[in-house]
Amino acid sequence: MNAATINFTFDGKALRARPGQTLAAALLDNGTKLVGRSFKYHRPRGILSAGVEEPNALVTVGTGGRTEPNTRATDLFVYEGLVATSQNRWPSLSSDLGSALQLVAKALPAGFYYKTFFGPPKLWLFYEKFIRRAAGLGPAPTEIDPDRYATRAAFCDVLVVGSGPAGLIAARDAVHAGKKVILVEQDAKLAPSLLRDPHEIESKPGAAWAEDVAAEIRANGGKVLTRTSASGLWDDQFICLSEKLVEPGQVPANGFTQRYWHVRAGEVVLATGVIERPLTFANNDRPGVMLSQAVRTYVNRFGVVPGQRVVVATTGDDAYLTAQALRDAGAEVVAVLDSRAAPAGQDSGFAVFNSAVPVTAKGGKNGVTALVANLGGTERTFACDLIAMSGGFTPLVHLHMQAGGKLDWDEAAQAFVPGASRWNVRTVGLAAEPAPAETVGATGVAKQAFVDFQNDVTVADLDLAWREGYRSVEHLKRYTTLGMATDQGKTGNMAALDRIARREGMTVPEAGLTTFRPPHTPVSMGALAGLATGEHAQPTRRPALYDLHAAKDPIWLNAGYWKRPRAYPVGAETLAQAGLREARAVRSSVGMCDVSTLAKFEVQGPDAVQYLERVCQTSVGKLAVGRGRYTFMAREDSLVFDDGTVWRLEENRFLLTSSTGGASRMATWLSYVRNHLCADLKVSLVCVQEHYAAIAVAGPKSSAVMAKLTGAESPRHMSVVDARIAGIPAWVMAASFSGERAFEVHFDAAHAEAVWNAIEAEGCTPYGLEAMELLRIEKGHMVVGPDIDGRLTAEELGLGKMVNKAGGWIGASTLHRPAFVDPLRKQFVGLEAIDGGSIPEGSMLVRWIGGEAEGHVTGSGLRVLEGGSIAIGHLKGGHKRHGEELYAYSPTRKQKAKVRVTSPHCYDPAGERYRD
Amino acid sequence: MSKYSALSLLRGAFNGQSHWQPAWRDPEPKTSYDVVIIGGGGHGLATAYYLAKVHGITNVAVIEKGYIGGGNVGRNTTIVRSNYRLEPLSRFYEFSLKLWEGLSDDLNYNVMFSPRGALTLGHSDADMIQLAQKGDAMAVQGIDAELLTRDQVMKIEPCLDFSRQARFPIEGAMIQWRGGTARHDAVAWGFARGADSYGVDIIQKCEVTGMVMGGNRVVGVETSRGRINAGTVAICAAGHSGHVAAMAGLKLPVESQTLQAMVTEGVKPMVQTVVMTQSLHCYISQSDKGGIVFGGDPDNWPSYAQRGQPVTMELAVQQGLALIPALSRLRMLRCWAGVTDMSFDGSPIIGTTPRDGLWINGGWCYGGFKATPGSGYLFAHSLAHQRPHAIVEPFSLDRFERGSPVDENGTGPFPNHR
Amino acid sequence: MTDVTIEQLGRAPLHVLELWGDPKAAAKRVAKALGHDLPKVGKAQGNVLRLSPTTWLVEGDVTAPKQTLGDGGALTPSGGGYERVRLSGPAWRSLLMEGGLFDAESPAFGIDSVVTTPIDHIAVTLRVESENACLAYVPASHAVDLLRFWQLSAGGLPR
Amino acid sequence: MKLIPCPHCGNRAQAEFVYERTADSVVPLDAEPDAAVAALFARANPRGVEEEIWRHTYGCGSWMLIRRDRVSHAIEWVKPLGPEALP
Repeated sequence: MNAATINFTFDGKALRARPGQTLAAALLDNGTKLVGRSFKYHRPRGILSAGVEEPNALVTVGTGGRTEPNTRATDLFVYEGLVATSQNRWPSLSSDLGSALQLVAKALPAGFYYKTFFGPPKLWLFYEKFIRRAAGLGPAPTEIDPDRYATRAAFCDVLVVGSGPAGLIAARDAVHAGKKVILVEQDAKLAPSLLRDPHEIESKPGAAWAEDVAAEIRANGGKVLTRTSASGLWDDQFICLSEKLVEPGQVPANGFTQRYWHVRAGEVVLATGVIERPLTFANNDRPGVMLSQAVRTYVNRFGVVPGQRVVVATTGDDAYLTAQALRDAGAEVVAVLDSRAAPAGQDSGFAVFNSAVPVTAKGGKNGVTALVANLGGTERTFACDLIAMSGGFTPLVHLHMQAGGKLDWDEAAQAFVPGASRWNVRTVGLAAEPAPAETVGATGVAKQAFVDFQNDVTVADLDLAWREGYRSVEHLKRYTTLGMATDQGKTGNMAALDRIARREGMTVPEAGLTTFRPPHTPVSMGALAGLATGEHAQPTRRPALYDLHAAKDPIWLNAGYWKRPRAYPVGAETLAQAGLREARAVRSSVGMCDVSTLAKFEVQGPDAVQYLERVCQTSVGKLAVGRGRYTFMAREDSLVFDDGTVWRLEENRFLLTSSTGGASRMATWLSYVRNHLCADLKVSLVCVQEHYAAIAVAGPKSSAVMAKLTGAESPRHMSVVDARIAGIPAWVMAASFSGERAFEVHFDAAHAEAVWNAIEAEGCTPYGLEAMELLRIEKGHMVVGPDIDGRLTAEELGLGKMVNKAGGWIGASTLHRPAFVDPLRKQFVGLEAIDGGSIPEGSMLVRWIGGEAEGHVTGSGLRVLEGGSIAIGHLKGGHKRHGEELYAYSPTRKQKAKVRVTSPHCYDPAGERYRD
Repeated sequence: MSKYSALSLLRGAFNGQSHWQPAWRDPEPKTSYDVVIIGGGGHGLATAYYLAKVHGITNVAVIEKGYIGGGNVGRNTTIVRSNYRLEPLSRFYEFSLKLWEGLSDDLNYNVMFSPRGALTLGHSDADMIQLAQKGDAMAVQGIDAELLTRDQVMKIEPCLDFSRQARFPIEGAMIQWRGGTARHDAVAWGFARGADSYGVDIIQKCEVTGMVMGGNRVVGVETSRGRINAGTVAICAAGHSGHVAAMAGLKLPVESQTLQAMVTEGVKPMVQTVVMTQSLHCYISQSDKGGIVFGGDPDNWPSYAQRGQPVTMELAVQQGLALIPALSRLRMLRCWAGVTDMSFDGSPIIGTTPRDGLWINGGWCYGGFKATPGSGYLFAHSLAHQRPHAIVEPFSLDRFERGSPVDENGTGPFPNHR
Repeated sequence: MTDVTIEQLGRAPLHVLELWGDPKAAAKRVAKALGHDLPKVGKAQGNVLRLSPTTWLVEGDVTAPKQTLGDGGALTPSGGGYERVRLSGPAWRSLLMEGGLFDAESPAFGIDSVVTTPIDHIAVTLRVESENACLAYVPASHAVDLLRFWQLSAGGLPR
Repeated sequence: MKLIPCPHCGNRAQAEFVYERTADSVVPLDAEPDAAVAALFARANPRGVEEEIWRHTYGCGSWMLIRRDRVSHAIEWVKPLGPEALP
């Protein structure tokens, strides 16, 4: 074994580890027995295992944004500079005030909290504060993770989980059969069992053999991934792997700390092995009580002998190897307690006791000092500083079960083994054929015999739950919190099942088994998120003019995925000031606005009209070439869900626009209609939302500006012409959202900046969405979302007159339903403030303060030039209530305004400003 | 029923806690009941409890295929709130919230209702207006709702990402302080224990396999443990409403989908309230054991498999980390899934069916947990009076064909379009 | 240094060709104008990529096919909506496995193969140009995000 | 995550697809009012096999009919939908 050269700290104490050691091994090597505190009673805990199943030795590692709480000391390889800290203790690990809870443990049985802390909810909230502080294991992280996580797909013919001999051979066989193979191992080394129990395979030392096989797999195009855990298995052999590129808390060289793999495999071979089971006796949770194979791992692999006077307690043969390894390492094996009546290792030279089981461990936070055992009826105490226990083996069948596989009961091994699989998944090695062992049940004082170490679930808790009727295994688990700690009951669940089976007088399979849920071992949240973090947590869509806007340093708006300018403040202008200035520029002169994000579809073909008149609730066929109109669309339930414009560019070519926010919904809907309702039509439907950039030019001077830019007369309102601006072909459509004479220019987005610059050079004031809101609200134009909210019919939105009387539009066949004639359904109205106040957006419309809401304000603005608060909204029976006075009341903002119900069209209701 | 109290626990400290009795009996089914409730989840058990307690109807059986509380009541993210914008919904959920506030005492079973606040974040001015609108709609009905500024949110939940570059910048929030969480399993167990104490038979491991019809009337159920006659049959089968109703020849406006949730390893207190957002489908709270509990979107396609899709889960985590970046180094401990009965307007269905003697309580989508006491109370009232309670009238099954959906999101009839 | 070069090519004149009614006859006519058959699903030929069962993406001038198309279908200008990105170098396939769902490392994804698949949640159309390069048609509004994703990911590819 | 055999692209990850609705909930353009309401609001929602409309939204964009078990997720068959298409 190498010398200890790696510096690390535990609770601030500088220590050294030898290369290749886990933190647990290094701590044992340094004589540290007390490593953590349990969840409920804060009992002192040491190291139980040598793997990911560790329930006790949880530490926090790393510093700053790399701090990882609840890291298993047994699944962390020490690196230079590792900082590890114990958890769930105050003020220190060795003198933890929380351990006082052990004194009152008798009054805190399983589920005690269901039986007390009554009173008003506020009182529980008070108690809860203390409970939450006492619970929770590691510290809450506060800083941002500086490292990155990659997310990667892989495809293979065979994925092998586990690199023990069975896994390596399965992988090698597959490679020889010409298959593409991925082999994963959660340990840092291949075939960890061969490091625990070195022996020759195919005439080579085990570890060297494993390396050779791995090299052969790699040489044949396979992947061998260490430090990689298969966390979940889903339909059709979709497996998620989490690969540690560096150890927890360690600084990665290339910025990536983990890689999360999405693997699709033709076949999955599970060579996941087994986990050793503890024995259930009083104080079996003390530091110095360890699993037998773990002891052997520390001795043989890590060069650490965790005790000098050892009692080995077992129900099977395997633990004799531990006794041997300890003796070889110079430790004294005080006794081997074998639960079996028939001797197994009498000739081993150890002091073997048959029909012997441990009853009570003596000792405290610094380790065990003795073990009281029952030797076939007589008690005897053995002085010792280490208890190595082996209660049989639990096959790791988690992934098999996640894959919908069944389990069979192996009587000899007293274990569930994989049965039939639903998908192409098979299990090999010890996980399929665990070694025989018997179960002996619990011994010693039930209140101190732990089944779930981390959550402090004792045999007494199981018994209580059973007595209280929580007998289904799921009830038992949930009532006692068995198996719900960070180790997910990997070591404890079988002992609990054994206990229920004994109480019910049934077999373990009859007692049942809880479902195994992903992940098999906990997965970093960062790995699940991948690179989608911070400002990239979700894609951001940038319009073609994004850079141009950015140069103007606007106030941005996140509109769904899009980034759009909300206003372009000048100097110290606020949003409201800038918005109003921009809106006034439109009302009095001319403004320009990027409306590129509008949904746009080109519809072509001889049947285009027929198609559009199904989608649109208005007529379309009556449009002459070069004309356009406002339109709106209903769902099959006859409620309006979107609106826009439709333009006849050529006889059989139309451009349909609709709302930005509804773009993807509309794209799906249009495709649905085309494919399912009229597949026979000769029509082409192409989404051109991103192809066309679009700029609105609005204001009394817009016509002159357009005429100058295009060198031709501007089209009249709701007409479209083909023109060139700055040499770029463009559709110039005379349409107005603002209420002014206005145009929308649509053109190839590749040339967006050239066109924008040409228009801006004509003295147009850029305006953003804030000004657009003010303008359209004053005009009474609706938007999808607040106004067109998917709950109203065209009639209720005030669009009844525009509905295509010929019918044929989608939704017509459900408009007959009786509720639609209810006079109290909401309708779209305008509102004006009559007491000089300002109408709060979103506020409720009530007849008196304290009255019930009869509607609400969907949009609030002001008369752009004259001032004065106006709004639009939904009001029960509103079309017949024009002139009525109400309050727009916002209790959450403590605002109210007296309003009069009006037509929504506050500005230029006759549309005279559309004419030149 | 032995009463639960601190004193009683203390007594147990001296007798090894040996005095506790089973929380509910394990009876054999009788041949006939006044009311047979199909489904031993939260809603079924609560209905039975209130039928017995409030209306004195105790000849009631709750029939459960597996074990009680094994469905969605034990698979949710435990959130309780009444912050809805549409009046029928907020009135209904507020009725339920009021029952939550006294539930532990009423049941003598601590369901750990923790009114730590239901915080809905706004990420833009538009979000804030929608939140104000929702808050105003609640407040005019006397339901608590408070708008918070960004600074106020920062004081309550300092772990959130308040940076200006955040993908979902925090402009403010609405909080319903009376909202919060409860211990989900305890709700099922507490109602079961309470109902049992009034004589209700809770029959586990008993599967309903058919309806016994007498003309257009349902007069009983066939089960794996024999025929059981019933004056009234009430379906409380959540995700399994569809195929239970099919036994009576009914088709419902419901599609079953998988919704998953997940929890991290426990840490010390980090998230104080229930954090939700106006723009994302992500909700986060911290359990009393310290795990950060997460929920996201359903898988958006029909499934009866109690396992969700990994990509859906990853999306939920991406959203969660966007809100709370420091979660990155925590580890997801466990994820699980439930079969949700997605109704065709996002609101529940409570009331009569086209079959006489058959009532339904379902369509809970992903919001059924918080409704549990209210749903049970009002459904029991409706069953007892053989007439829907006024508060649940808007949630009648025939509202779809009448054209009066209660569509909070305005997204129309297809649940996967929501 | 990474083994993949990410090169932004900018926009190009592109049209979506959609055939309706009797697609065989129209396809024949268009093929004549193009000088080759319209590619099958999953394939590209010349400057034409198959996008979907009824649509193709045509790069460059479309005067000739437009004339022969008649009323068998339509051509719709679309080039403004795509940013073209070339991924080249020995690791381009490896890069496409980052944040993806599609097996870009499969030998079946050979020269002139075309696929549309999400990468980092963004639907991208890929055309294999050669063993050393692949052309990606990225929705223009997503290009900044996806380029960042690719640049970051290129620094963390497995060895 | 399932593999879905797109009739045009072959096996692809389910995340590339979007479920639309059941086959029996398509409302034909000429549907009688009662039939339209029934198609929209009455679902068999079987705990078993159902015919569903899906779309390869993030792939080729085509629509298909999938007969699928909603418990095991096993797919019995997939058929293309929509206008006639060339291979």
